[in-house]
Amino acid sequence: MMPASYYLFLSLALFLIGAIGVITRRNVIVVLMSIELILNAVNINLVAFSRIFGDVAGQVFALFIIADAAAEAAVGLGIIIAFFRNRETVLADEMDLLKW
Amino acid sequence: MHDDATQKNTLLGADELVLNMGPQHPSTHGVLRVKLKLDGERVRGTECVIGYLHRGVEKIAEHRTYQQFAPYVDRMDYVAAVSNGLGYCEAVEKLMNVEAPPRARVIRTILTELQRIASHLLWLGTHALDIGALTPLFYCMREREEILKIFEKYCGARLTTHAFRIGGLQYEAYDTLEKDVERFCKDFERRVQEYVDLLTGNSIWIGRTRGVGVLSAADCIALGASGPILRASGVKWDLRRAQPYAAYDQYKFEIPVGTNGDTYDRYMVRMEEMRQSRLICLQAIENIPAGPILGKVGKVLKPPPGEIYHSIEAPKGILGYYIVSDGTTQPYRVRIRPPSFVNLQALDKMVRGHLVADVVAIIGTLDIVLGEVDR
Amino acid sequence: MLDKVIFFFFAGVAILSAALMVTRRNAIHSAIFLITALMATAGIFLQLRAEFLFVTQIILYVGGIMVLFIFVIMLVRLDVALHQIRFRLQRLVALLVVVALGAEVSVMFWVARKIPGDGLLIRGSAPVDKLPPNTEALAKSLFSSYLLPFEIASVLLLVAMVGAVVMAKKRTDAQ
Amino acid sequence: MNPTVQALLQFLQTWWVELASGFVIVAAVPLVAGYVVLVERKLMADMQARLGPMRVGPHGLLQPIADAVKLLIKEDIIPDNADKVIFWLAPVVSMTAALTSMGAIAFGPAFQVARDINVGLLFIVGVSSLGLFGIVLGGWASNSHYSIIGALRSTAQLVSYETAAGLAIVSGLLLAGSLKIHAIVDAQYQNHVWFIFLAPVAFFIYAVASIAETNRAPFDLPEAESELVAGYMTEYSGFRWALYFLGEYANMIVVGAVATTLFLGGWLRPFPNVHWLNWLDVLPALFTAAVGVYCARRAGKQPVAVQTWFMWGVAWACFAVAAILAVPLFVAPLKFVVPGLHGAFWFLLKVGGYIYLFMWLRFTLPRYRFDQLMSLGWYILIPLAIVNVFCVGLAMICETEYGWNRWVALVVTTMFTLGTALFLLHLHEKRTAAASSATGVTEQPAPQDTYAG
Repeated sequence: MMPASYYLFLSLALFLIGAIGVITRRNVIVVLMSIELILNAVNINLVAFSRIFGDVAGQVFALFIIADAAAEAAVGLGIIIAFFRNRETVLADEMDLLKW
Repeated sequence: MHDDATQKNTLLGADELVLNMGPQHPSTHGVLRVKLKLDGERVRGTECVIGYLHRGVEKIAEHRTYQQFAPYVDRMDYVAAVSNGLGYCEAVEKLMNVEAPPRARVIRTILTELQRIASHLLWLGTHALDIGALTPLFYCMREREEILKIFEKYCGARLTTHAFRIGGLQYEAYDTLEKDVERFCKDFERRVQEYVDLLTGNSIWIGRTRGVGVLSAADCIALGASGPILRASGVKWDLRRAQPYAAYDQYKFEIPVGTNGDTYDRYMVRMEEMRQSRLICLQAIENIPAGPILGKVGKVLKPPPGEIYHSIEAPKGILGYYIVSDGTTQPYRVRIRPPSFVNLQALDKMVRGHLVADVVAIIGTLDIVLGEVDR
Repeated sequence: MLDKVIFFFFAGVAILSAALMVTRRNAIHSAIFLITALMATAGIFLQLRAEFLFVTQIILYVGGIMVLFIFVIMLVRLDVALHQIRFRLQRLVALLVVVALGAEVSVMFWVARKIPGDGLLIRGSAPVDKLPPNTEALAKSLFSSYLLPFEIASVLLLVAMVGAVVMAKKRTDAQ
Repeated sequence: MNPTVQALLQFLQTWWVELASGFVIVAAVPLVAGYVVLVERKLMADMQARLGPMRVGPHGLLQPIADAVKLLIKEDIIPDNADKVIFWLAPVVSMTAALTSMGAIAFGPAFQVARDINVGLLFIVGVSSLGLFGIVLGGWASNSHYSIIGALRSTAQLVSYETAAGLAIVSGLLLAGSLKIHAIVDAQYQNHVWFIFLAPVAFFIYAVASIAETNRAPFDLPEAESELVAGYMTEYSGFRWALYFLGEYANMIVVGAVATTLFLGGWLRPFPNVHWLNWLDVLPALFTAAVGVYCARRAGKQPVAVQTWFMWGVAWACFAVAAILAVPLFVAPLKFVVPGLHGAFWFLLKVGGYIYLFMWLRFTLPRYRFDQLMSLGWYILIPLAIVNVFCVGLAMICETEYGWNRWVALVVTTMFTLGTALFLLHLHEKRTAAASSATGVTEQPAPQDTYAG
């Protein structure tokens, strides 16, 4: 059976790539996608440990994370559409309404 | 098909979007270009661009003798050529106040009613096809083929028949005409029932046609719409009953009238008209009076100078001929009032507020033929 | 042996497509690469004998959420946002922070590997055949010990649905 | 022999069955989909008082091959500044989705590529829903305004009807108790009844939703809308278009297979448990023999010599299949083959019947308008499906906890579901009546005098 470290390194890599995506990308939709990627990385960890300990709780929790990711994506995209309709832009830099 | 003026075309904030249902389009029944002004999905207004099929028929008439012009008339509403010919011949006869012999008038009535059924069949087939029902088209074509066979036996042509002559008929009725017409009429009743089974009670068909393209009686009159569109809105006006011509006064038939003037009512009116035409044909073939088929009209026609307006009830509506003669063999001016051209005006009022998919159904229910619109 | 081959294949695909997703200019391209990344992670779930999660990932994540993303990308005309300046100071800082974090955590993993016994990285794991059938086990625990979170998750989804609809609704009252 | 080659051989050793049947599926399905297209055209012609394709081969039997060759040769136009990569990718995705989901389908107790995955049915539904990306990306990549509208509409339609189909499957699974394909069919064998009789409403909802899901019949709106011409497929030509087309038909087969497995008793004979009806086993052989006889009789009347040979070939093929189906019945040692072969026959017959229903609807019903289609999906089908899941669950509880007879419980709950269905329809009528009168009113301001303007 595979030692857990393989899965840890994989999820770490995905997490880091997701983090880069969130921080560097200007397009809000790609930021949202990177967040999905981060959530996915977390899922890998959960499932890996649930497999190693033989306890299914990890997979249940992964299921909840997927449900939450769906909710978050729906609301996030709702906001983006509403914002795009008023401001005609999707770039994070131009969303500086609250900046004084 | 191209859309030129899509100003700000983000599908989200899509305001004024002009969609082109261009000349080459599967469901505009010929070369008609409709520019739809859309607000998202709703149609806010239309602009019909016509003239792609303009052949200058009325100008040609000024350089043809009366007999020579008769074949041109068939090419206008190429779906109902026989009734075009009837209108023109009767107008010239009225101009020369000559009366076609009774036998010719009865045969003319039979052929015109058969042509009305054929025209309505073609309308039903294409209209159902536009709304998505694939099968009625082939059933209608099968019936229409029977009628076209009768025409071919009678005058040698199926579509542009040039069946009538000024003053009567050219060809004597071929001997099995009565039997053919009777055979057609007998099984046509069962055929109509097939269409009714397929469409009338069908909830999707009702959903797509009930309340679509509503035209009130007042609007019809204001816009000058005529024929099944007028009758579907509740106005009982049919020239065959109001100003009888040919042999229509000898036969009993009802005029179907709709109530709320939507696409479904126009469908019911036309279906009922087909049944009535069948009854007329049955009554007519019982006794075709003997006698000559051509009135006393010389080879060279020189109608007395003057003008005449004569209109008949073509399948699409009121088809009028206004002929001015200056005593020579060639008419000075022939003005034709085609029903499709006038009915097309109603498109803008009927389409407003509907979805783009309904535009197709509404163009279908108007039953326009571009040959007649553009002349 | 087969597990290793499968794992390295899916891990490679996941990391490669994740990297490509982040770097693409065109949003649709990055969406497609995210889909490949998600499918690869689904493959890894399968390799970890979590079939139900494999199918949920495909149906919900790829079939549901990514459709939403592509829908929005198609609705939001992106030609406006394409010409963006690529490299700016902010990116440099971000890269540095991420690299530092990555190095630190990987060192921690590397050190932890050495701890014998039930240290962070347990060698052994439940053998394959003794594992209960995945879907039944998942369902049992989901509806017995985790019933409350399950209900809360459903409420959360409902709230999200209502919120998304309200926000994305075109202001029709304006006309 | 070094370890990697050895490992590879060992891998091939264990999985050669799956790989072989995988190749068979990838090769056979396009051919079968082609012939489903021919059957559809022939049926449509038959219902429309005409003959359908008769030119290529006897009775048009070679038409699919001719179509395939034509599409291969046809010029492959790619619209300029379209997204080349995605333009190529989209039809491939739509075809792969349909084919991979076929991997898990059991065409008979013996013929299944993925040896019975634990989440069998869910896998099929999940992967076949990926076909949606083929449509979306296709619409986007062809870079024309109408394709995008077509793609958006078909996505909206697929997503909403997938929910209804999913819920209908859930209520079916409640009865079956497991996701494994074999377990579902065995459950129907144990219960001595097909689930279509236990949950008729679920079958109805699934049938309607699956028609919408494969973009067919009254719901074939995205590519049939007159001003969208061919929706997302407008810009595709040649073999790319063929991929989309085959994807749609393969999807139809997949959906038919799911419905058969879950509701129509998979590969079970009509009355599997009734032993005195065992003579029904002869039916498959009889059926194929009859087809063979028909082909043989028609062979003589073919105008061209080569067509006669071809018809004889088809006839002999049918006789061979009939022999394969009939012989093991009587020869003792070959007894083990019978369930596999007959199961496959009955399964394909039921899938064929299901697809016949699809085609029949396509020829008779007109097309829904897009808003009617969506309101039908969201206002009627999905709530009905939810209520149905609730009712089937209730029935199961009554049966196990309170000891009701299963049939009584299910009849009661089906009545309750039908009641809600009528209520939903009533609501829908009121809403459409209100909507149409609303548009009606605004449309007719006082008839202004046109001449005055």
